[in-house]
Amino acid sequence: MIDDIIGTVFKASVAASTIRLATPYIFASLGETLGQRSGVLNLGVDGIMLMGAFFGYYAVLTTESLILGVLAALFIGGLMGLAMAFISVTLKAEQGISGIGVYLFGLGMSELLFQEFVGTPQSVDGFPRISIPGLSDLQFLGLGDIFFNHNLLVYVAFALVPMTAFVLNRTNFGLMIRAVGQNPEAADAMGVSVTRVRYLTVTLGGMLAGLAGASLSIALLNVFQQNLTAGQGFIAVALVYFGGWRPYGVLLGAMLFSFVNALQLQIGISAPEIPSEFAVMAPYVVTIIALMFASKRRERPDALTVPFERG
Amino acid sequence: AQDGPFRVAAVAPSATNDLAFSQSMFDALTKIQEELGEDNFEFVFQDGTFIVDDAAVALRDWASSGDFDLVIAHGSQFGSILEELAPEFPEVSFAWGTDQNTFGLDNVFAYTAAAEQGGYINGAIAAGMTETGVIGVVGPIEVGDAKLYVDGFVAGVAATNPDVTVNVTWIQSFSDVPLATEAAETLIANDADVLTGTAQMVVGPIAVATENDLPWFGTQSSQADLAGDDGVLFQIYRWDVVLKDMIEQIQNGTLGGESFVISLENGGIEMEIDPDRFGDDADALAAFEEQVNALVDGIVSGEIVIFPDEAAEPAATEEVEG
Amino acid sequence: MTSSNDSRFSSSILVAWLNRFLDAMPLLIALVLALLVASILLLALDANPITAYAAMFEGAFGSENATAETLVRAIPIMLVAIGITVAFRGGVINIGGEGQMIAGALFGTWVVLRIGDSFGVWSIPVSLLAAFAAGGLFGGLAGFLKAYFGVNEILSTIMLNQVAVQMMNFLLNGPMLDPADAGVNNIPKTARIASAAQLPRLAFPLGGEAALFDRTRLHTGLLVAVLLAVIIYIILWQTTIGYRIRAVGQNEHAARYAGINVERQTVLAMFLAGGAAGLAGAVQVLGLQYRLQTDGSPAGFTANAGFNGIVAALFGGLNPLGAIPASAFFGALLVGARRIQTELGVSSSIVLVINGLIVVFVVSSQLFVRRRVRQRLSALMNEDAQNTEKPPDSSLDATTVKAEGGHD
Amino acid sequence: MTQSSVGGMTHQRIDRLVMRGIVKQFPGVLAADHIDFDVQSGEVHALLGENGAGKSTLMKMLYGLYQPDEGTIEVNDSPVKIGSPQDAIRLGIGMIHQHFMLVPSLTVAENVALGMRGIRDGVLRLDDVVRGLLELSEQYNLKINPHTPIWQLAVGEQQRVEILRALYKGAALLILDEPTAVLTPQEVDDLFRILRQMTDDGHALIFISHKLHEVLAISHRVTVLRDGKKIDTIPTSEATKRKLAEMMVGRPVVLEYDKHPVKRGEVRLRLERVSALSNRGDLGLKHVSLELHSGEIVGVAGVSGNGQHELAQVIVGLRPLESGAIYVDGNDVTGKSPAVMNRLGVSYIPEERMIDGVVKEFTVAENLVLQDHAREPFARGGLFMNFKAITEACQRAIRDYEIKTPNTETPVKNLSGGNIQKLILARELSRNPHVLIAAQPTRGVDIGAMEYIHQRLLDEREKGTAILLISEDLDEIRLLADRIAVLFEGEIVGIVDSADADVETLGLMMAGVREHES
Ligand SMILES: Nc1ncnc2c1ncn2[C@@H]1O[C@H](COP(=O)(O)OP(=O)(O)OP(=O)(O)O)[C@@H](O)[C@H]1O
Ligand SMILES: Nc1ncnc2c1ncn2[C@@H]1O[C@H](COP(=O)(O)OP(=O)(O)OP(=O)(O)O)[C@@H](O)[C@H]1O
Ligand SMILES: [Mg+2]
Ligand SMILES: [Mg+2]
Repeated sequence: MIDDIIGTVFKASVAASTIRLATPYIFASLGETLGQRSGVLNLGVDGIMLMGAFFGYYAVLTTESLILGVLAALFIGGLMGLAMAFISVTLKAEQGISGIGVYLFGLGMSELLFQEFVGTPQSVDGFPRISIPGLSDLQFLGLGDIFFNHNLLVYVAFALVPMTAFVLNRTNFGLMIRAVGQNPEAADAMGVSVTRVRYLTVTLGGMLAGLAGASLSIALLNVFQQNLTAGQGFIAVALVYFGGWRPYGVLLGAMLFSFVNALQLQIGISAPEIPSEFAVMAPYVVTIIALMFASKRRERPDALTVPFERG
Repeated sequence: AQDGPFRVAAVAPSATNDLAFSQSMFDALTKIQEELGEDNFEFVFQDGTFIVDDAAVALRDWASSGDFDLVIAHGSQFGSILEELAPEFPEVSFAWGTDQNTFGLDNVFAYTAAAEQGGYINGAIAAGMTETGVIGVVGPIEVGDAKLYVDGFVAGVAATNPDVTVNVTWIQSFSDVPLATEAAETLIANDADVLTGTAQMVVGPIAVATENDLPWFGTQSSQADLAGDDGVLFQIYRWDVVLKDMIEQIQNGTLGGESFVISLENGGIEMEIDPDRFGDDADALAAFEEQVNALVDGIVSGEIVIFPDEAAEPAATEEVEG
Repeated sequence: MTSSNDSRFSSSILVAWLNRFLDAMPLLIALVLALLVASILLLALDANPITAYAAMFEGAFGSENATAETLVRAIPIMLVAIGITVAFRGGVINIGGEGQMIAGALFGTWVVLRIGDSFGVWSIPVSLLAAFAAGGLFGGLAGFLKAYFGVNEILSTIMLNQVAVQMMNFLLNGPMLDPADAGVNNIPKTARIASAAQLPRLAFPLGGEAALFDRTRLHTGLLVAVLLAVIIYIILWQTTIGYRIRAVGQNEHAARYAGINVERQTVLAMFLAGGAAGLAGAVQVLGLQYRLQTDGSPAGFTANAGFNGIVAALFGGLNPLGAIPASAFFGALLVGARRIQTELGVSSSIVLVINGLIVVFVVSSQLFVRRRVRQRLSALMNEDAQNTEKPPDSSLDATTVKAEGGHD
Repeated sequence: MTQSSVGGMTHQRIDRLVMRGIVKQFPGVLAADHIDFDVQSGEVHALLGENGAGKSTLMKMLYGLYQPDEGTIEVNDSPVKIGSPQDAIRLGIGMIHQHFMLVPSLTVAENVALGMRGIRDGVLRLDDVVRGLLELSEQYNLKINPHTPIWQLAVGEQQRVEILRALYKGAALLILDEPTAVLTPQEVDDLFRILRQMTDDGHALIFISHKLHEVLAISHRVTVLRDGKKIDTIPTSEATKRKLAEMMVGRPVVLEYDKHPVKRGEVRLRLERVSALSNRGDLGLKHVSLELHSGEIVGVAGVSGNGQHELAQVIVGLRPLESGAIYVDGNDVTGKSPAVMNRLGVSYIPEERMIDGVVKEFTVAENLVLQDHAREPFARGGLFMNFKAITEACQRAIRDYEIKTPNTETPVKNLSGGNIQKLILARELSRNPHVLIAAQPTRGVDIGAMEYIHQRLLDEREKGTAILLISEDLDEIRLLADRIAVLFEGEIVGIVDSADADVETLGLMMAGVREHES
């Protein structure tokens, strides 16, 4: 049994599923990272993902245009992000709680719309797998299947990691985000509009959450069903803490979580004698344990969840 | 509520169009209404009560209203509610499934499906279709008719071709589509070239099957539309068969105490061949129907014993007084 | 409230209640707004909002039974919310109510099945205590991870929720599976608990044989919740334990200097929160279902009480006593909204939508509550900036408490 | 005529800025009551006043952080609206805040670049910012490394960053809100040198301070505020310490205390070669040995960030020792928890009043029993709070320590700085400490409160308490201490009798020069 497990760890297909599973988390967690680095905790990610998933799905279902699908998801995600920003920045509502409200709303609303406009589940022609010429059929260690045989959104998600890191660390916008999250009073005194920055990050975060949902409904699963995300949005928030508010840390967390998940699916086949309940439990346990012993170097924004008031 | 139309109220955990468990009951009630006519048969249906408490509220509400001749709790997780509720409303007739425990109450009907039968047939045919010799199954939690179906499927495969491996992944959820989907992907990565599964999260695996052009076998409801031309065979629950029996009994003043099983024998289980599968190749279709019917007859006649080594099995086909 | 101590004058108490009522105004307005927005949605689904809300009210309070169901649904929310107030006061955000409910239900049920009716009436308190301990340990674990390993509690509680569910699926499908059911239907459920261990139904005699809530599912779990609320209230504001928890929650530096063991308070706060949730889980079994059964999802058993409890706690002004009406309100909402589906044929998910809208609107209204409080505060500052010896306005803290809205 | 600055941006030079009839009402406080104020190019205009007099508020209105309820502002005789700090910066107004406005995790250069117009969008280009900074630090010889993150800088250095940033952004008018509170005498001289250089360049400066001798030294004109009202504006030439002090407080004030000689008793607190890490992870305290006798006040002088913080925390048990040992009344308390230290009679007046001293949301009464909440008579059986006893004790404290509060149930956050300090004093002294660690006990409180606190400390000394007075205010230390220990980079460079300690020597020691060398 043990050697079954050892063997499966290095199975190419496990690596490939890891990458697929990680994709929605990467989108959502990167978005959440932006918001939190500017001081806003959005617990409503899952609700926004669900709305993004449905809008993307419905757009593709009706227009058969993937572009429109993505745009629809970005749009609704941005809209809900904007709402979240208004609630937590302008109305200064308790962020943990209002997030739960947004989640419940998204959960119900996406299902409601689905029932109204679609009804019975139908699959859509989502993003096809793009085999990168030359690379995708790379046999060595199955690298081809692992890295070069996914749909477009998967590549986009991974490309977004360095991009987000760059924006945060190397641009003026990023500088403002970090300042606003660390010491809003100072940023304000230097003529940076705390409100504007937070609106931007939270809205952007919403758009990415919407995209995360779409990556499920029109790229990875190509269907929609009630509560399609099955709580992935909450994991995404947790992964931001895991990643220490750093894009690469978030990537690490998403990959670890997804790897263990892919592994447990494989082990369920290779070593069926292990109770599947424990297999399914594994990713969650491993994530906690990993964080227990992870370095405590964190970029925790001092002003996280604290509304800004001048003077 | 003797005179006037026969009135039924039912709760079901997921959506009426989930292509699975809940839909099977909704379709049955709709069918009965079509047969008996709107003015002889009415029903209210509350779906999406995956929260047990919601179902409890609805059931008690209906029971206490006294407006209904039959109150149905469609979902084995509702058993404990009924167990408490029924004794308080002896004048109301209740039915629940899938289970066969009437709690020894004479106003409770229980119903279940011999899911292993369709499972066996699907398995037998799947075994003949696989080239890699590996078949993949995505299951929710190893319980109820899901377990029966999978056990039957495995038996069907074994009986047809012992060399074929059946990999079963229980994802521990009835609704986690992303996980079910990745489970299907993993099964394929482990050489499965035929797929089946049960519960409402199979919409994910079905999409995987169609994407990879692998044959898909279904259960509970017809998934023909979703499966495109990769759908093969679907075990379909026809609860209307047992419901009609219950209605008859109730009208004769018997409010419960009996436990029903839908099966191939009583026509409560039907096998539907995916129409798109053979396109207009009438011969192939005919041959395939031949094959299926042979299996059906075998089971009905008792020539085929699904669980040979377990004489008692499947318990679900016996009648037990709780 | 902080020191609502004997030597207080009724006059200021009166003022306090008046103020508390006025402070609630924005909350009510927010409610109305939320329902207005929902009406737009209903209209879009060509359902008449008036009928809808009428049905909703009907469903929640229309009959003796409806009202009872409302309360029944409120009980677990109440228990969780009461616990959450402690967590928030201690500066921990507990998203783990779901998992803690399950942990409590599992152990509570296990104990009660073990002891059967050998303990007679005592089997109820015994298993409730067991549930409290289990939920407490499960919550305390998150507190421990935060205090000693710096693992953020939002992360750990979210993760632990999943762990609890899988634990339940495993136990109910194996070790704890109803022996009578094993191999028959394979339904993952425990055996039925002894009748001695079942929480009695609750009915209020109206004289004669008539009794209110007779023939409903309302059970004495409600009393358990009320009792817990009082106990927690006393712990928080009358004992040194609560003082320490609140001190750490508000300012751990000052607390640390004062010689308070900060880590211990964090664990303790999470233990109490988890314990209350665990109690909620057990009460569901002992008072309602009489056996633990799973459909594999957390919500299937917890009915989202773990989440709604958080919101109810805030609506209750992070005050255990306030959590009671707040939870009742949610019970009414959830039970009532069901009717909209059956009577107007709108998809059942409308319940979630309305639920979400109300949460968002009410939380947002806190800003205006705060404003009101600050104004009254500074009015007070002027009024007696000179005079230091004056009966204090005991509503002050009550309202600032609301205003602070539980920042960690 | 325009004046260009290294920041690369040019501003209309501010020849004259006038505030007329400014009114600002805060809930509960009239912070500015029809105030007229003006400042000219080339002058330093000092703004004096007790805490809460309204100095910062007035300046925040000038910098666009608050909006006046009434009144007008004119720059070079044309009315302007300053709706936000952006507007102020655009007008060439810069402000160095009482509480520095820097982002700890960002580098010096990043802090300067933050919010700059011109490079508001796009990729960070810090090169020219760095260049500009270096030029400026050249010009005013202010040593600074643009690439150091702020959290690694001592307070003095952070202030330099603030000044450089203002200069870089081309401030023609610079507001300095209590800039000297955290500097050594030498650093103050340095600052003054820079300020003079700036006025020579035609900058207009507004200088806020509590320290009268500084005001007399640097300013051309002085305006005194009290309770939001302007008392008067006078040329500095006509001002004296005593006159200014009385204008501020509105009554005659003591400027020296009669300090009775007290015979120093047995050793109460002993530190043996104590070392401890700082938050930055390096050794913040290096082999510090110190003896504290009953009945004496030992002052600890030094530039902030040289180990004072660590010293206090180590003694009260908030910070673990790397090596060494601590004894209280002879018994070894090395590595004991704050709880134990409390019980052994060690009291602490923390530097960061709001962070370490009180729980803001708690009431006055609750804060008074922070340590003893679980002891008789405040708790019955250590479990149930006895609010009767607590309230009584609180009312006594309010009376004895002249704490201004509406009642015992007021959340402390609504008390004034000085009154919060008095509350802490009441709490710590009422515990009859053997050892009292007083860190910056009078920082940011006004002369009235200061007098009071000083007198209390002297009384404690006469009662035989051993007092460690950690302060960055040399005057205060020389006024109260019997002996003065000077901390530099975590080491005690020397201990001198305050009798024969003059500002220069101390100043040099604070800069690291050992006494025998000087
Ligand atoms: N944020 C606030 N909201 C309402 N009132 C406040 C606020 N801050 C301070 N006050 C009130 O304003 C008054 C003056 O505050 P401040 O801290 O300036 O006092 P102060 O003048 O410094 O007194 P002291 O000289 O004792 O320090 C205090 O009585 C306080 O109650
Ligand atoms: N944001 C605010 N809300 C309410 N009151 C305030 C606020 N800011 C200042 N105050 C009050 O306004 C008055 C003036 O405060 P300000 O900070 O201007 O005093 P100050 O002269 O700067 O005192 P210090 O010397 O302590 O800085 C004080 O009573 C203060 O408490
Ligand atoms: Mg088809
Ligand atoms: Mg000030």
